Amino acid sequence: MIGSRYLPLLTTLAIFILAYALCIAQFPNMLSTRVLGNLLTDNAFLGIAAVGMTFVILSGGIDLSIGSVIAFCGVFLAVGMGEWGIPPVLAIVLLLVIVTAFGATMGAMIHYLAMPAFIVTLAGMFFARGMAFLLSTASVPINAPLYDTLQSLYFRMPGGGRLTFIGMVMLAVFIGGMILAHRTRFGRNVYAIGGNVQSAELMGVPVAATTIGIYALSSFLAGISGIVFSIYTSAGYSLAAVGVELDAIAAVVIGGTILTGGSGFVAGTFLGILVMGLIQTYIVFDGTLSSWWTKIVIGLLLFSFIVLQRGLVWFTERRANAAAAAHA
Amino acid sequence: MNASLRSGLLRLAPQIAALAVILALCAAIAPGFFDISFANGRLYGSLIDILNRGAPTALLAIGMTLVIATKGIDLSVGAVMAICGATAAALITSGYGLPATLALTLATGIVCGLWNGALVAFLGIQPIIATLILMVAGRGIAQLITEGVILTFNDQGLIFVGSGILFGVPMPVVLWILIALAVGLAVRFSALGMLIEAVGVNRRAAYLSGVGTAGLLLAVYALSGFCAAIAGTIAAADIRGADANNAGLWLELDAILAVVIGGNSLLGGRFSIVGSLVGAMIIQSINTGILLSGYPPEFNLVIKAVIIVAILVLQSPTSRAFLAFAWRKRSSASQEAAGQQPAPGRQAS
Amino acid sequence: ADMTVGFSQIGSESGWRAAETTLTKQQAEERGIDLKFADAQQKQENQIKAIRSFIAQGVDAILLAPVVATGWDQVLEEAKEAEIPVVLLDRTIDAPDDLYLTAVTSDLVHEGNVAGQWLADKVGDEQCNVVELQGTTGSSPAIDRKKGFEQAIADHDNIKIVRSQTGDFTRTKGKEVMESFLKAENGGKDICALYAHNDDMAVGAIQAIKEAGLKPGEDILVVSIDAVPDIFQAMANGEANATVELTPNMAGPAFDALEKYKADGTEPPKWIQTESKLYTQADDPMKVYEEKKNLGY
Amino acid sequence: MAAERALLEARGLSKYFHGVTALDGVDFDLHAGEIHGLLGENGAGKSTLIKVLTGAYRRDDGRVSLDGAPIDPRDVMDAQSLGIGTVYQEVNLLPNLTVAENLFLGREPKRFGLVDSRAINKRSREILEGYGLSIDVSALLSTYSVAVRQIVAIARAVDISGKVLILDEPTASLDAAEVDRLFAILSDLKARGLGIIFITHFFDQVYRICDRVTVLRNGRLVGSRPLESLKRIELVSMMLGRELESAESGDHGRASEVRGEVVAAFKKVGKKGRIAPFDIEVRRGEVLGIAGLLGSGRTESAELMFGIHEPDTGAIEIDGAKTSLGSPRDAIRKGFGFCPEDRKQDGIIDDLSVRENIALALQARRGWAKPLSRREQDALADRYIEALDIRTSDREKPIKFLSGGNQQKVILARWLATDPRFLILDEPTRGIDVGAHAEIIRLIEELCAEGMALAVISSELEELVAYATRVRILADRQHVAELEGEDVSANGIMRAIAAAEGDNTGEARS
Ligand SMILES: Nc1ncnc2c1ncn2[C@@H]1O[C@H](COP(=O)(O)OP(=O)(O)OP(=O)(O)O)[C@@H](O)[C@H]1O
Ligand SMILES: Nc1ncnc2c1ncn2[C@@H]1O[C@H](COP(=O)(O)OP(=O)(O)OP(=O)(O)O)[C@@H](O)[C@H]1O
Ligand SMILES: [Mg+2]
Ligand SMILES: [Mg+2]
Repeated sequence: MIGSRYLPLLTTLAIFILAYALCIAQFPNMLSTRVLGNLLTDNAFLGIAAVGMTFVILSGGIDLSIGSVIAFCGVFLAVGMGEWGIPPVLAIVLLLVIVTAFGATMGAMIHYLAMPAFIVTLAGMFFARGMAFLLSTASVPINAPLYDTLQSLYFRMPGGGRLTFIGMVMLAVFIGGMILAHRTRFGRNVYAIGGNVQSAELMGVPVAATTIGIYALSSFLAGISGIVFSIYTSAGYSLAAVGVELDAIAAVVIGGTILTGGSGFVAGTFLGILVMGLIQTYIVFDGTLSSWWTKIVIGLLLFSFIVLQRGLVWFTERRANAAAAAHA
Repeated sequence: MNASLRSGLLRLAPQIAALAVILALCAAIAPGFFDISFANGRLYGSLIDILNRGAPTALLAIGMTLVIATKGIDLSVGAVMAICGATAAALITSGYGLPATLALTLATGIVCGLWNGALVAFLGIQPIIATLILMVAGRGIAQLITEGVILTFNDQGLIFVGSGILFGVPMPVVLWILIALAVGLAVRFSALGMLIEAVGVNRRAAYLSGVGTAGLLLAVYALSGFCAAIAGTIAAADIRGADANNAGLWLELDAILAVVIGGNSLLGGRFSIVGSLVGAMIIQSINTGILLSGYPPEFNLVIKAVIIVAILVLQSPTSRAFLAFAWRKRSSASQEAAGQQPAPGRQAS
Repeated sequence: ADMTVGFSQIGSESGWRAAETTLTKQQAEERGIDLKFADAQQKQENQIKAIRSFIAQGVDAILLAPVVATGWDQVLEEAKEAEIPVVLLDRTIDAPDDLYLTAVTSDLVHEGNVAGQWLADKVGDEQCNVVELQGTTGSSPAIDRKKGFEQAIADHDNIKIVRSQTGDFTRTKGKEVMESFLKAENGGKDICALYAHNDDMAVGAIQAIKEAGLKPGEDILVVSIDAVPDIFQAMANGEANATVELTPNMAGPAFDALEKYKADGTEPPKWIQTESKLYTQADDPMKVYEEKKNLGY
Repeated sequence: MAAERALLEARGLSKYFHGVTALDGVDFDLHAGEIHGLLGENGAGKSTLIKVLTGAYRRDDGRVSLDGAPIDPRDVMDAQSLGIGTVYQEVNLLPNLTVAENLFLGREPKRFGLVDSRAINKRSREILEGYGLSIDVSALLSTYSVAVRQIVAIARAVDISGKVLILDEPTASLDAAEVDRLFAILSDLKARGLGIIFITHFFDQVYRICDRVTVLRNGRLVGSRPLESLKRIELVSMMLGRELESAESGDHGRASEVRGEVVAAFKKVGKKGRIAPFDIEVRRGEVLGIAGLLGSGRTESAELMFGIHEPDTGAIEIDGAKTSLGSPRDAIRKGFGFCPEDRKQDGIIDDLSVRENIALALQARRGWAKPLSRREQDALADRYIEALDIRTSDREKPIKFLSGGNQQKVILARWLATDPRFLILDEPTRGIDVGAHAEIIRLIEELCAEGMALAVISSELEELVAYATRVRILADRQHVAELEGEDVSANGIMRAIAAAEGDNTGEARS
């Protein structure tokens, strides 16, 4: 009974381990701390944004604006610290306030105007990237000492892999996200809204405040993700992070969260991120795929993954049913 | 019939008003915007351009409307456009005749749609993810067909189908209007419309009432693929070449936007194809207006976002209710002043 | 030499890039180099991931066609630490030059300059209103090719850019935007020349000009950049006037430099500039077309 | 009693929905320490009244005061913090949360600023034990049956309510034992001085537990009377505004009738994990009653008979010919109909109009290419709105705006419109008022007389006795007995169930 709740999560874990084992069998080099470290560092910004997306999807919504928000953050920081001369810490705080307010505004429109999240955040996606263009169309390097410090912060693991600062930020955000989702009233309310808004309202859940909070959180995390991305690349670029929202959605769904809301885990999203990273690493290690085959193979792997997951869940539930019957 | 036509128009009043306002804005920016002339056997004018350039979005919006009515969404249409454009170009350049090329291209679109439909209807995968798969892989498939290059062709027949002139009207316009009529009539004069709405609102209840839900879902996604195939052919014929990378890029978002601006709910159920088409024209008018305005391109996205938000806010259920309330207040105030009649509902029983 | 080289390509967004990929693979094969190819789908983060994976894999050298100029310091430092030489292809980056072995690129600003120069020579003292089709907003070719062109016409008061919009480097958008230019500029009668940041947009725009009842190449001069085969066909038909070549064979010089470096440690110059050759209708466009046709554009 | 100040006092409450007057100047008083029945026909405005009282709807007019102080709850949270706990009509918990999370949603105990799951689970277990329910509270609510969910909803409301407890048809899915337990708890709360509003269509329950009743009709207050002095027949006519014409007639010589030919026969049909193989024959002009406790497998049997699940054993014969049922569509083509128990999830298409909801099954059977013309649909809708007395302002109203009981009638109409040979009704009278109840029973008898074959699942034994020719008894997902003729009586059924349950004592029932 308890198992069935965690089933998608366990399935994802099982498939990830299996897939990783297969990869190692083909490329022994993939079993190294370097690869593991890279998996964390390279997917840090995506993972952080995906935590926000998890909350949004758990509540039955969707946020298409995060890629654009990430790009906006980079450009804002680069232009802010460079051209306008704002001190780095102040720029970061200012940025987080701006993007959080942006998310809260989207949440308020979704709730009070009863507009679909898909469309509100689509407009938000245009708007945020448009604002990035207005700040600067060219890519702007960031030369702050703070950035150099943060970039040089890492643990060296045996075998040459690095656990970098941004990788650690991602891990921290995931832990924070898990606590927020499972151990706070806000988290419960998110699940409740995702289950059924009307019921949640009749049970006294503050739907307006929670909805606004969810999108504010998503944008806030997209802001953190944008900062991480700017640390990752030491630059701001208005064309950066195009389509990250789709990657984040895919990671969330692979992690076993249901798109209609109400069921899933933040930890699942972490697995989803690892799976997506693994797919990419595998393709690079293989290194023989042409541009188009890369796309097709990513699509096929996504497909087989989802089908495998569904199949396993279905199969296990059937077995559980049959076992219950035999027991009765 | 007349009454339902009137109520339909009334429902679309906000959309039509929005379109009118945007066109008026365009005219303010670009003098002579409303001029239409006839030369070289065809109509010229910015309005014709909007109808013509908006054809791919309009076509996609037709299929998308029905998909969304079933509570689905089809993210793959842009990629399917690329696949079908590439198929058409590849077939025509390797010597197939025009009829065979067209037939195979449309069939390709339908197969893509059926694939999506099968994932949704039989495997129970959520539509957004099911179609995301083809969205990612589809462009790869298209490039596989063109081998990464822009596959140019010079077959006048294919070019005519996609971008020729028929009775002075550009073919894309003819095509989307014809298909919209065909689909609209088919859906409203058969029971399909009602059954699709039933599936969208409550798939399980519809299934238990004997509605062939799986078949309907398949059909609806197939139609979406079919529309994407035509849009892809138009896009390819327009530039006389299949550009697997860029044909229909991000057009799925425009199509979804058109459907929603057209007053359709993303939660499925009630739908209006005419609404979606008006939505598509609104989007194209914004795009054309931006191009005519002469602002630097950095402003494009912000302008688009602001206009879209304005339209959506005005037609959101809440502001509609608010407007209706204000309107009723005014009219009831005037009514009371006129005759002090009690409201009819209160007196009954 | 038995060498494994990782190649992080931006994507396959244009015919030119497809040709570059094809030529790189051909070159590698001819030299017996084992090429690991990674397509980044236009995303810098994917390129960084790919480079990290190459390092983890232990390749002998890395080719990088950077999608954007900034943001490479960290990952290139890791490559340096692992003693893997990196060669930049077709675009340079904002990073200390000890982080890479060499850069094989053309000069984007120079390309725009050549195009502008050609136009200035062509029109002489006549008044000339130019419309510009920009590349993708924010991309470095769009920024630099605009800059170079503007520099070239800066001293010519008779040449003026009257309209400039992005055509996203694509034919479709090139055609659509050109249509609106024609509408806005008195049916095209006020336009003297079109400058497109790449040939694909020019090819789309040429169709728009024809459909508006004007003669591209005569009524409106057309100059663009890249030199893909289709523009030569247009030139042969008299519909385009000039193009500036950006050679897709960046890998040849890169592999040369790498092989020398591996053999005896010869440091190549930091910048190997490719030629930005101007082609006009006088250069027997049909012949060039035939030559280029099969290069995978 | 009259001198005592009311705990909750409402004056002149009104509520309008786009032109429909759901409440029209209703006055209502609730005293501390009383259980107050709220009665009325389907669509009378009972649910609307409590939604207005608890802030789920904003009232359009009127005043409410609690303990003499005016209140205006803006939302349910507000009402909860005032000490008003409510179970709304449709079970409105969240199946995607655990039982314990549902119980404490919005008022979780905290430790170090974080939600204390351990405490929640512990307290939940304690609370539910008070209702005789010892279940795993950390399992998702969706794993439990409707009955369990209803108990959890009641427990939650009781736990929240400091002053007022409101229950809107809480007993619709409960069996006798569970109702007894609920009533014991209500008496207890009453003794502690709570005011309780209780909405139900079961008169027995009203007389068992209520002190006073208030009756609504068409959104208006008919009256408020202490129960001691109120006769049943008076109460009924208060509700209906007329006399109930034909009481449930007891005579229908079922054994004496000639048995019609077999329409469908299910032979050793079963599905592993759902229901043990069973035999059923249904005949023309006959009502097969199906009785059993909650979760005994009645719905599961019906689902096999209608092709919703495919059986993994056995054979099906229709008119003597062997066939299989692959899907509901298949079954409908063969002249079957099935009116499901969970109308919200399986029945109504909530955005579609009453007309479309009625026409749906018929249209689906004809196929999309042969649409019913608008005129035909209108005629069909009008006919059933009239025949079943469906209360709606017009046939184009979306069904979601109808009251619960009227939605049920629309679904029934959907199936009658297909004119099936064999109709399965799963709890057809759940949530239906006395008047409509009598009408539906009469309808079932009529259909039967016209030669339709029916199978009716019901938890109301009197009702089964009234129309069933035979009654099948289920226990623990097995068909254990069949009563016929003389044996069909409430007592007989009860005994049969008890005997069967006694045999199967192994399984603990939640
Ligand atoms: N949200 C709504 N929009 C429009 N009309 C509504 C809405 N809610 C209720 N109504 C109408 O208000 C009237 C009263 O409905 P209500 O649900 O209060 O009835 P009820 O007495 O609870 O009936 P039942 O016994 O069937 O539950 C009905 O005519 C119904 O159609
Ligand atoms: N112990 C249990 N654990 C989980 N689910 C149960 C249990 N007992 C019963 N159920 C639920 O009840 C159903 C069992 O049968 P079914 O619904 O046919 O009962 P029923 O006799 O029709 O009762 P009801 O009147 O509640 O519908 C199953 O579908 C299951 O969801
Ligand atoms: Mg009610
Ligand atoms: Mg049941």
